[in-house]
Amino acid sequence: MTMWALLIAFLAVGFYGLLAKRNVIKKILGLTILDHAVNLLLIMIGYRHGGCAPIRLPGEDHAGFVARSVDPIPQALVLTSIVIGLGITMLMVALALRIRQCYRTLDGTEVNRLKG
Amino acid sequence: MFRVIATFVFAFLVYLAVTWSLDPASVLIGAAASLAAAVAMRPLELEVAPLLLLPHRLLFAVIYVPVLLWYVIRANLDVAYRVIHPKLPIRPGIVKARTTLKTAAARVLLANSITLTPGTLTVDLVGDALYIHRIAVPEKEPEAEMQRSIEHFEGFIRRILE
Amino acid sequence: MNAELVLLPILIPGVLGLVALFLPGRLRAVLGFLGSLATLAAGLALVSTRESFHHAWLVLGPLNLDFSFRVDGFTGWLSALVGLCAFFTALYAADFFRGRGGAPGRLYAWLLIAAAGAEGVVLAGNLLLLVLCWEIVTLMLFVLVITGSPEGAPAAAKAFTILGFGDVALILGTVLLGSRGFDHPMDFATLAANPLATGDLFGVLTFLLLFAGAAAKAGAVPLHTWIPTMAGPASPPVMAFLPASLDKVLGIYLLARVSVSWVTLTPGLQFAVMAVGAITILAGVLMAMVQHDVKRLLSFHAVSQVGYMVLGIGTGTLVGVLGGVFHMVNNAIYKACLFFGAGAVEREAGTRDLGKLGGLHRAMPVTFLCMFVAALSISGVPPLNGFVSKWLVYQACVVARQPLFLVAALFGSVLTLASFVKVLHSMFWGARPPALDGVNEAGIGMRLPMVGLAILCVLLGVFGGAPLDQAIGPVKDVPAASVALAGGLDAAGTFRPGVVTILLVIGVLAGILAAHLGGARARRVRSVFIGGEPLDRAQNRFPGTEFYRTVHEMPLLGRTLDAGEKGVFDVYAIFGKLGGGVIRGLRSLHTGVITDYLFWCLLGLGAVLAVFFWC
Amino acid sequence: MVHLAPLFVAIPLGAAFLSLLVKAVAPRVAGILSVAAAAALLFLAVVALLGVDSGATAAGGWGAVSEGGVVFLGGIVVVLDGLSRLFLITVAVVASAVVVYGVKYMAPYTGKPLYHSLLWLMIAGMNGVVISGDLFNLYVFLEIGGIASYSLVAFGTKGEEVEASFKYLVLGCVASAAILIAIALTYSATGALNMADVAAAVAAGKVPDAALFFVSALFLAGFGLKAAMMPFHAWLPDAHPSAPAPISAMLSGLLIKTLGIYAIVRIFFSVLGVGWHAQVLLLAFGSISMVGGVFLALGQDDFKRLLAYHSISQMGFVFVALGVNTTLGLVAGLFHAVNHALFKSALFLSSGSLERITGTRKLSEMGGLVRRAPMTSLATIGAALSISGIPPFNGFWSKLLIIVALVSGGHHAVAGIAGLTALMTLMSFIKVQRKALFGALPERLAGVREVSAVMFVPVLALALLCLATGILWPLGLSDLLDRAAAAAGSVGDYMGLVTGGR
Amino acid sequence: MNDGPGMSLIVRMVSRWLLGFVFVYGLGVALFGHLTPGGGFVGGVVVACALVMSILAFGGKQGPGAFLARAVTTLDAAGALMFLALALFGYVAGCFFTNWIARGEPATFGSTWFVILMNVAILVKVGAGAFAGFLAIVAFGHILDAEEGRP
Amino acid sequence: MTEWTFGTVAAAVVMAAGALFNLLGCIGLVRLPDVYNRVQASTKCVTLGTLLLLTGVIILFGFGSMGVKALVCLWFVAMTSPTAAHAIGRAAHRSGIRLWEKSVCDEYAKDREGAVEAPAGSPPAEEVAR
Amino acid sequence: MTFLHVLMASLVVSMFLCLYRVMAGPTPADRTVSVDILGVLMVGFCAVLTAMTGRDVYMIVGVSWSLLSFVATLALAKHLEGRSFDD
Ligand code: NA
Ligand code: NA
Repeated sequence: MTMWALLIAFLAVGFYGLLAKRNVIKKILGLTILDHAVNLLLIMIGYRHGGCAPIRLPGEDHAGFVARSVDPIPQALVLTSIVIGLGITMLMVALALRIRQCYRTLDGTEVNRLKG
Repeated sequence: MFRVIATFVFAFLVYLAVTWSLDPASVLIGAAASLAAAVAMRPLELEVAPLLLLPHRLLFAVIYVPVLLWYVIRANLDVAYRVIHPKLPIRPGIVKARTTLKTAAARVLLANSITLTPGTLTVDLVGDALYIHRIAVPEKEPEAEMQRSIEHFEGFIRRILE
Repeated sequence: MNAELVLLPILIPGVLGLVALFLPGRLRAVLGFLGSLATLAAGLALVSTRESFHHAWLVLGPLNLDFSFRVDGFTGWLSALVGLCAFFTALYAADFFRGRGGAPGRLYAWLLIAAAGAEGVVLAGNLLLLVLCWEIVTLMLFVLVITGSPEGAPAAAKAFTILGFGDVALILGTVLLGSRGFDHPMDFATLAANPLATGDLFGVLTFLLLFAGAAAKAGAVPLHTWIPTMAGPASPPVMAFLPASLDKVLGIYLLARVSVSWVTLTPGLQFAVMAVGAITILAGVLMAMVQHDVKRLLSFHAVSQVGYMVLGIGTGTLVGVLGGVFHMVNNAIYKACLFFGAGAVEREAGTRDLGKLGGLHRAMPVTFLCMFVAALSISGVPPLNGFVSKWLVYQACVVARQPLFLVAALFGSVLTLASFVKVLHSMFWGARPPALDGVNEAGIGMRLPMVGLAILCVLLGVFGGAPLDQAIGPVKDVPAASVALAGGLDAAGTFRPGVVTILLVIGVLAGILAAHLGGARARRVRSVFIGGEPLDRAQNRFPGTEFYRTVHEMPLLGRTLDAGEKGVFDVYAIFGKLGGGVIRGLRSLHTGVITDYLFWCLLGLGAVLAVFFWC
Repeated sequence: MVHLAPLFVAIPLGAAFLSLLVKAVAPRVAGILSVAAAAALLFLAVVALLGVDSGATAAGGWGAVSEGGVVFLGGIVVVLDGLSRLFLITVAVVASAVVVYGVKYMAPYTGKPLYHSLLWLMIAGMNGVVISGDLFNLYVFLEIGGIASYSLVAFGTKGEEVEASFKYLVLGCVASAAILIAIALTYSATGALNMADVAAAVAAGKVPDAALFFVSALFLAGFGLKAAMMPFHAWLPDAHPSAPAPISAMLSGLLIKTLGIYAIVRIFFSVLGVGWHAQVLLLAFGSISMVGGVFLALGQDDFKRLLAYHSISQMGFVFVALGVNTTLGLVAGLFHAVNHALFKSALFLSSGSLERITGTRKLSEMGGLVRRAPMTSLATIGAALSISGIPPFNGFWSKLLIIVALVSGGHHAVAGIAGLTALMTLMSFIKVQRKALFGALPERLAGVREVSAVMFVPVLALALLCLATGILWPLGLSDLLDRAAAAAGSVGDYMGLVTGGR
Repeated sequence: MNDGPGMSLIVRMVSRWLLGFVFVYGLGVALFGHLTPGGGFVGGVVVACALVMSILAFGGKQGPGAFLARAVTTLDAAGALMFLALALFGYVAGCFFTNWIARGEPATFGSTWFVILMNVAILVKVGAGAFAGFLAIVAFGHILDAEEGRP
Repeated sequence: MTEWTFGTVAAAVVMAAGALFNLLGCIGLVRLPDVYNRVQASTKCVTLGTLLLLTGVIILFGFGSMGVKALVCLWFVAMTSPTAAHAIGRAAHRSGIRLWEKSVCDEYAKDREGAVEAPAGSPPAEEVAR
Repeated sequence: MTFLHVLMASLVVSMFLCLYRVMAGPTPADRTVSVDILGVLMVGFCAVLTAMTGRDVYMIVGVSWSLLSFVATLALAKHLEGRSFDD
């Protein structure tokens, strides 16, 4: 339950950062937090109380492993999602730096040459 | 050439430690990779590595670890005391000390050893001068006091790396 | 006769037009001439046949598009008329553009394709197919005007926009009409067998959409404004071919089909249609009165004449429908003739401004005569064709017990006559401005179509009953229309063209005789001196436009007409302004700030969730 | 054929990485490589089109181990059916034209290998979305396509381009987050990621209504953003014009369809089912998109921005068609999506040509170009007529079908809005023709000359395709559409297809 | 007092000591990806970290990081292509992405060469990719700038 | 650690000490007045604490797969942590962060005064970090 | 509640103290230090987890983490000095 509350809190903080902060970098941070909230959700879905990591040890029998481990699929999803998030974050930061170069500001509200 | 071999040995040891497998395929790959790494590292001039392959230097290195640990723990207790003391009895400042060590590697090891010892932090190393931030600079002759503690390390480090 | 022959009037100009697109200029003209002639021939070949061609093409849900073309007596004649218009236009254009570097753009190719489209509309047996061909005509009008000259672009845009509105309305109406769950819902047979009742909103809406489509094409008020705008930049052959004649033919043809066979109009709707007709008559003719540019003036008359057709069809009486449809045919003939004439004068005299023209009847006698006949015809002077059809419309008003509309129609007719007196006076009579001294008669290629059309004006007037009998009857699928016309109609009176003609000829002959006897030809010509200096002939002129200055000075009407001239009542301009406001508002919402956009997304997500959970 | 389906992703990926690899050797080779890959992709797509077998295959032999009732992370389930086939051929055709065009257009740019690489990465993402049989791979490919497109929008590295890319990226990430949450919840509710299994679970009523609604809402909003549905559209008019013209063509022509429309069709029609709510939302948001997009387009002087707003409007058509939730509506929507791919990519490419020769994107600074650049103008006119819905171009048919579908579904008001939008689209493109192609040639442009054949031939080909699909579409295209709609519209068929192929 | 390019002598020296081992460590993690956690991705990140460390410590003009920066996109592509080629070779066994090298016993090293090769491919791909990302971010105006631009 | 053998007890003691040092270091991080002192306390205490925790692992599992890995980890931390501390301290000083006002001396600043430094044109560090 | 849980709790407390310093600043250098310390604490956390589960996963995580943390600190320090990363 606490984890779910944390998840909601992450979502809220992420959205807050995304919406309320003018600084582009802070927006990126907000987005990253949002991303992590989603990853957390994925984990929560696959979590089994008292379960172990879904890695098969040498000599472990299959049925026992299945019984013990948490659901591996969400974990795989999270891994992939983290990779994707990493790529996106990298791209975003690169863009933000370039924005600073071009607009001489990191204030998102001033980055509005394209409108109408 | 010797440098490359030494680097290779250390890299290979790390590989074996990490993989902890004596599967021939794995060992072969690891050896190849270590060799590649060693060759690639050649321009970096790892003069330390060949020295550490000499048995007596290695011995001193092994001895140095607990000695350093002892210093570290002792100083740690001192810092811990200052940190939890309600009055925060500190007297910080940056002092300068000179080392008699000649090689850069030895000086760096010294600098890091000093840093690892709580209460002292090597802010910079310029030539033979060490700029050390101390959490509690002694009231009397701070330079000399620092110089003395440095000399303890220097003895070991000289035997390891010079 | 082979059913595939029905396709000939479409395929000939269509294929030749496409071929002509890729030919060099001179060959293109030849192909245009031959192709339109062949189209005319193919159309004429169809006049006495009743065939239909049917090829199932596409069935998708309720959408059913068969290649079904059919010809009956009426559409055969219309097909021939389209061919005739195309032929005369091609002939005229060849001469009109001679010495000017040839026809601009790929005029002949577009002309042929437009003819193919018009033939398709006329011969289609499936409403959707009709719409398809209809759009091709719209497109060709746009292409003809925009490639005609660099100045044509705005006019073409306006025309395409208004016609596009009509087309969209027509498509919507078509789809609504076809959405009633019948087999082959768009086939004429299905539509005629299951007329739509207009008692409910669906019916009214459907009819209004179809009506808007037809009205925009034909140029009924308030969707007429593209025609006068186009009059300036579009060349006379183009004006004569599409806006003046073919577009009316198509629009009114559709309106007749819709309101006669596919939709049963309630009295209220009939009244509305008649009102549109009456308003169109008056607005068009009044606006025409104050024009100085002959092409613009003619284009307002082109609008005005549509009013008669709409009014006639709107009465819902058989005689009215016949009158409206016959007027549509007649209008194509005399209006094309008038535009040809005006174009000839413009080409030879170098101006379209009525104030700068005058006294050309000697220099251009053939043009003058043809325009004279056409002008009398459009003014509804017996025994010309315009009178016959107008007479039928008047009768329809009487039958439908709409005295107000009758008065409007009569008034419009009188004003038309007055207007054309002005035109003829300004162009052909009165003093000739010195700038026009070297003006010659138009070339043979331009005279021939005018003469042909003028002769048709006379023939259709004198033998008015014959075309009605031959051609127009089948529109209502009544086999013996002439029987009806001759007396079977519950008309207030009957019209015997032959008798009237004989009487009129006798009267005219008597008049000419009297004139000769009275020495009316003796006219004194002398110079005028003021203050010792000979007055310039130009200053001494009294152009016809002066007569109608007084119209402007009438308090309410004058101001209204001025406003109309400025485009105050132009739906295109009105909606342009409204749309501009909406656009500015929407654009100001796009602030360029990412946070705002994020808020929109959140709002959108909120709306989505709200619909899912609270609806 | 089905087992070859992974090649639709493999070929673009190979092209993407090879063009980076050849950078060191010979940068020029990247263009040739791209063209070759496009040819291969086109060939493959045609082969796929001719083949009629539909089915699923699991790429990755170590996957799909079922033991003790638990299915382990399987390989990538690849599905080839009528719907994917339709999108694959569309992608291949448009991408081929774009690649050929890009060879010449991108010549002045530096960093061409990077451009080719990102372009092919984007294509790989799109094809991946289309052939992917499970939700998560769909998401992954969505992101691959997305990341490539974000980078491509910023390719010029000028201020405006970076700004556009950043906005696109942020909004795209929010959408991706929504989609990922939805996928997670779907998995949580059904225990499956494979779309066929999800469909089975939903069909069996295993998913509670609330969960289904929530997931549907998130999918709709997320994919709606990717497809530029109106309240979620704001990134598009910035992003699409900012990219180089070939990329604009890809973004507007393909990306919003494969990542947005295809996903919506697949998920709502094949998996979750279009409920009443989704229907209402599609109709409402579609109508807003249609009208709002076209109004905003009317106010533009920048040619590419105008085109971008039209994309929103045209996507609105597709949404309302899907919102009808009948086979006819589905056919109409898919048809319009395909048509839009053809004519909008042609328009964006020609906008690039016009920009290249005139040095401006402002319509008010152009004029009379039909005489200076006849081929480009011809293509522009053709595509413009198509988007304006003038017969016999394909745009007319799809719009007509949409209106028919709306009317037969009883949505008369929406049909009216669609008609109005069609009219305003026409007005907008009349404006384009009047201002840029016809009218008087400004003195500044007196020396303007037609672009090279490499640039106008692909555009012309696309415009001709608009005409050809308009005229010939009963001759096979309608069959293709029917099969696509049948494949998409039947949950049971999809389930059978995939589980049968395992 | 800024002694040469890169960071201070201490940092440079320590980085020098660590670099080679980090590479080997990354490779080890990648190769045993099918037996222990990690695998190509983690190994790749580790390798990228080492390269980033090199750039930070020695600057953009010397050291292995600077050397590889020039080839980073090529390496990235090579890794991806290797992965793709492995997947395509799956057609040898009949299907895309199939393990076409015989499967072996679980939990022994040389049992699934397919996976090991995959992991190596991923290592190269991720290592180069992450490093390229770093370069794109930090060295926007320096290293990669020459590669992009407008006409 | 269910059985209390000598090894486990030793490991427990070492690890407890490690955790304690960690805690103390972090308290120092919070309490001490300027960045240099914080680096002092925290880096050293926390490094030692972590080293002790790793040592505990080595004691617990012996010199096997796990222990060697812990040793590698230990070596890493021992190498990197002081270097990082030095880097931060040096950078802080060079970026112009003053020592605590009650600091007694600053030889480094004295020696660096003559040295050529070009802080002008450097990007505003505050902007990104906040 | 075992002994290792207590250790873990103490580490978590330490982390929160670090987080306080990250938030409170006041100089960028302070935040940098705290981030660095957080990284080292994470390695300690991994050690505890290793002891808890007996799996070598966490040791690999620990090594990788310390490496990452080091690189991050170097980058921050360089940024703090006002130099570009590749200088
Ligand atoms: Na212009
Ligand atoms: Na313009």
